[in-house]
Amino acid sequence: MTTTDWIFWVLDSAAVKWVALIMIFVMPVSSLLTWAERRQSAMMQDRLGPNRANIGSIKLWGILHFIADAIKMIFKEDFIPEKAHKGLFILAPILSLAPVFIAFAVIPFGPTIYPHELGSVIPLSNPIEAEHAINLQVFNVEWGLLFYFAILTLANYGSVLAGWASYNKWALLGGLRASSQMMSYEVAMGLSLMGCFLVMGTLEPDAMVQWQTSNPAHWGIVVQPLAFVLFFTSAIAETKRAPFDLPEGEPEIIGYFVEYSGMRWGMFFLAEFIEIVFIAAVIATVFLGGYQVPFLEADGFHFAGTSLAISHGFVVLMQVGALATKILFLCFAQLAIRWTLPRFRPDQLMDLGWKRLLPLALFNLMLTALVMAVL
Amino acid sequence: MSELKTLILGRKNVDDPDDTGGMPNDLMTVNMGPSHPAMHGTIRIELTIDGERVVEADINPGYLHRGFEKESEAATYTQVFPYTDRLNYVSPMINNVGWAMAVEKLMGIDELPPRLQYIRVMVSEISRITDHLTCVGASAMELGAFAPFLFLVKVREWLYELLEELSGARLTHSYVRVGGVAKDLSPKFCAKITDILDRMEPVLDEAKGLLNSNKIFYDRMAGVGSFTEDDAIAYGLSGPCLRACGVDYDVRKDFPYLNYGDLEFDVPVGTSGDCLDRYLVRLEEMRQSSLILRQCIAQIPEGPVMVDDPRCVMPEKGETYNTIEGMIRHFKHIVDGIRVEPGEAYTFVEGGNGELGFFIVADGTGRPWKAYCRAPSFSNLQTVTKTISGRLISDIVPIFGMINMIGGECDK
Amino acid sequence: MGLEITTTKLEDLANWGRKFSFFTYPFITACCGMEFMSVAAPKYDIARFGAEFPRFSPRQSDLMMVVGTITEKQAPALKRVYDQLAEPKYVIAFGVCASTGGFYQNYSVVPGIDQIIPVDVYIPGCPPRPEQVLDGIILLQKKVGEGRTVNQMRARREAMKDKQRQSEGV
Amino acid sequence: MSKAVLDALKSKFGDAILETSSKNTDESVTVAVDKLIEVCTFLRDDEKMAFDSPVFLTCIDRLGLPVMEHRFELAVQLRSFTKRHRIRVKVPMEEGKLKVPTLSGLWAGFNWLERETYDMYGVEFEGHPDLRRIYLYDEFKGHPLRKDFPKDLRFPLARREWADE
Repeated sequence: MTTTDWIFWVLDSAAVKWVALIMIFVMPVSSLLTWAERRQSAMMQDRLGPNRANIGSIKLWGILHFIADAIKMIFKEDFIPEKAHKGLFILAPILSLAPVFIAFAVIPFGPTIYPHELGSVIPLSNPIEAEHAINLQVFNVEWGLLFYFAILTLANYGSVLAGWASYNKWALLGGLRASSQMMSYEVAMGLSLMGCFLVMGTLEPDAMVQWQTSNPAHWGIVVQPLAFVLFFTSAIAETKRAPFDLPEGEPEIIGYFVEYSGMRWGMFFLAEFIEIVFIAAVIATVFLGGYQVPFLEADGFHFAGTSLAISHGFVVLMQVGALATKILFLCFAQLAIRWTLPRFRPDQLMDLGWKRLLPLALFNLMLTALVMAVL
Repeated sequence: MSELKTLILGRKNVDDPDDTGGMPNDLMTVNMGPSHPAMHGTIRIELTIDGERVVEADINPGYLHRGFEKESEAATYTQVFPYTDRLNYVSPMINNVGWAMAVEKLMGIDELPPRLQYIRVMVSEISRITDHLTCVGASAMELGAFAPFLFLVKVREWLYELLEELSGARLTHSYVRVGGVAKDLSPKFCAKITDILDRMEPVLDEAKGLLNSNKIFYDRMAGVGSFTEDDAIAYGLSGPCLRACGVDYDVRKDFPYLNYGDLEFDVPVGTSGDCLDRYLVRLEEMRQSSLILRQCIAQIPEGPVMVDDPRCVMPEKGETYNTIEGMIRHFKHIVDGIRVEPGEAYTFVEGGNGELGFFIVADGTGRPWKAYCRAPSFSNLQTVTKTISGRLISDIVPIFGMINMIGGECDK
Repeated sequence: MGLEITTTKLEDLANWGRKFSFFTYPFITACCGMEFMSVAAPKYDIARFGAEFPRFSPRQSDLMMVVGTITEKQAPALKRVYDQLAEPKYVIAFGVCASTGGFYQNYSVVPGIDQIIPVDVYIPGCPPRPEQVLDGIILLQKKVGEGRTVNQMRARREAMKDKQRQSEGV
Repeated sequence: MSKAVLDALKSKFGDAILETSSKNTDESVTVAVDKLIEVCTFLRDDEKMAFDSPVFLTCIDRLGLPVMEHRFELAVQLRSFTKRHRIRVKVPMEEGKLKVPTLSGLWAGFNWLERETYDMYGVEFEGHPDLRRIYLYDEFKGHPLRKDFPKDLRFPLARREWADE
């Protein structure tokens, strides 16, 4: 193997792709989201938002504030209550942060790259048999979305254990609320995806993106509109943000992380924002065509008979950019919802989950099955 | 395996008196407050809960007991005004007016100049608006709707600035005096208040649109904390909470004071007495206050803003400096205070939260022998014990928000 | 020598972070709370200083704002919340009641919270104007940036004592 | 309007009514302690009285006044929503015998007000379901609104343990 081959081989390994994804995209975006949330909420409320942090005369519209937050949290006293269960207390934030990182592996964040063909236009008719191909998806398995469900459920344990291990009654209540909420909404969430599974015939995210093609009329949101609404709703509930922020429920019970300080609390905080990005990524993949740009095929734009050839490198760039744009837009939508709606009450939350979303998801599933059978 | 179980489930490594070894199946007692985000001001509730449901609530006020009555007994009648400001600090002007009226009643001052009456009505109504704005906004915030809160506080800010221009203080005005007010309205006051009312009404509509048509907000409020009419009367409830129960009682209508009798306004009345009704009553009252203000602006006559009574009016500056009688009068006025005939009197006005009364026992000197404040919040808060029981923990938030318990007034 | 420079720089970095990231614990009791609302509201907007997150868990907050009168009944709660705050912690006495008891000099009111907990910044006024509060926050930022708050000074003194003890021991 | 109430009370209870006055548009009636419950029950239940709502309940300490027949006096203000009238019932009490039957059984709203009066003046309400301090804490000694209680006598619960060096 030559040196370039080695490089490509290394680049294609799952670990490298995963680290690159986390480091280049997920962490910066979710950190910036904390800033975006503060500025966006300020904008919605006629305020200015944080803008004072400076290094010398550099202020960067307040972006430095989240760096200041991070630095402060690192240097903050790390407190463990005397009666807390030390092991689980330490484990809980890790348990809520790690699964989200892992789950990112199933998201296809771009098309397959053929490193030797970057400059040329790839013909659509006969796919090339390239020697090297980098698949921009860390973990490609047929049961991809099942993997996502399995892993994300683990994040439950993070909040429940945090509540239990803190040895605090309010934290315990928060933990219980978190567990019941996430359990209930995962059902509706899974069932709403089943419709997509029926239509698309696969649970593999990349295959789902391929199935949706570059024609927006063929995307998940058009094919399964009800599933989109249901999934979006229950996904927000999964992230435990307003209007579903009962486990935190600031004015009632302070939440399952009431006893956490410093970076340990920062991890819960960060996990919440990463989850926003992740949910946005899943929705973009399943319902918004993933990395597909409207009417952009591998060899260029095709629209109403006319076509425009574009080289492979640009196509990849545009497609990755498209996914990033979709994710950012969905993050923005989630933040806007968070600052608009008031909070539910636990019984109303359960009502919504079990009496509204679940029947609707079942209805959607049956309707889809019926249509599929008839067609 | 047994070792693992002990380590993870049993907490045996901790010296724990609460540890019973098994699953707890009894009620849990938790402590809410005195520094808790949902506790307006400061209050403590010992909750006995069964899961999320409140079985019993023991409410402990008194964390802001600042000794209003003890302080008043040591102060002259005029010096009590700053203390009344800090009773219901969301609507200080109404407290000022109430205290002034109580002292005037004891002194036998019945006839107030018309302009003074209008000014007192206007400042009371502005205070009522700030009170309700804060109440509605804070409750919305506690339910998670942050934007309406900030919109409403923005309006409150305009009103504060106007009152600051009038009295010199943003929040604690001490503007009213026995027998009058400190000074006449500031120039262009009426034009400014019209302008603010014009800007306020769209914001109220906006907040109403954000909240009333919001299913989540509606569901959180409706049916929560409802109170029957008979209970409300027996508990001595008053103000918007009483009117939400369906009792048409407003001191401004039923026992008109100042010139409320000449002004046209409606008293909104609810039906079920739940939090939603309380919220709607407050929202409508702001509109009615705005109507009253507009009428006052149109009708306000020229004239003096103090009664012509040497017992409570300080001499002119020139008189104080140039005549010995004037100086002595000024001196006695400041040092001894306004001399009030012995006796006792109870006066009540419609405060932000209900019937705000002052019961004064005078001993003939310049200081009150006893100054009791009938705090509407205190009587209203008492009902919460009843309304919380059987509800969820989350319901405490709207119930407290809509009772609008103000620490300074409730704990005195 | 080299190590000392590094630790000083690290401390400076930490202080820079701390001063732009006050997570406040609003210990609101009385009238000043209304002005605290105004400070958080659009016109004055405390968020500009990075201090907009009110954290109601003392573990996660850095800045305790004691807003309003503290009575003797409230005092144990105040002390307890202060003890629960995680280091480094700062205290602002918001308003004259918190600073000195104000014009309430009677059986029930604590004459100033510095009888109970150490205070970094006193904001006078009954209640203080929002501008004054913003000034107080800027003052505290300066103090934190230079490492001169009560707790930072105490930590430094203790570190120096430790060092002395070590050198004496050697 | 409320004069009718005073007349009715006088004709019904006779000697138990120690004094009536209607000064400053406030009607008040002074009742002996042992007749309080009887008078109040009448005030609440009689159709012409119909005092259905409590307004306030407090105590007056006259220690040090030139005219002091009784040191303490309980003042209970009642209101009627249906008849739109009000009355103040006053009960003289002697020092050392500060015991009054509770009114919380007649009007639920007096529950906390009686606790407040107990807290501030030390008046004991017999039969009150839950008579304990409401504004102050258990460690507090004495009743602050009595005239012989010094204004700034404090019973601190917490003070800082260390001083700035």
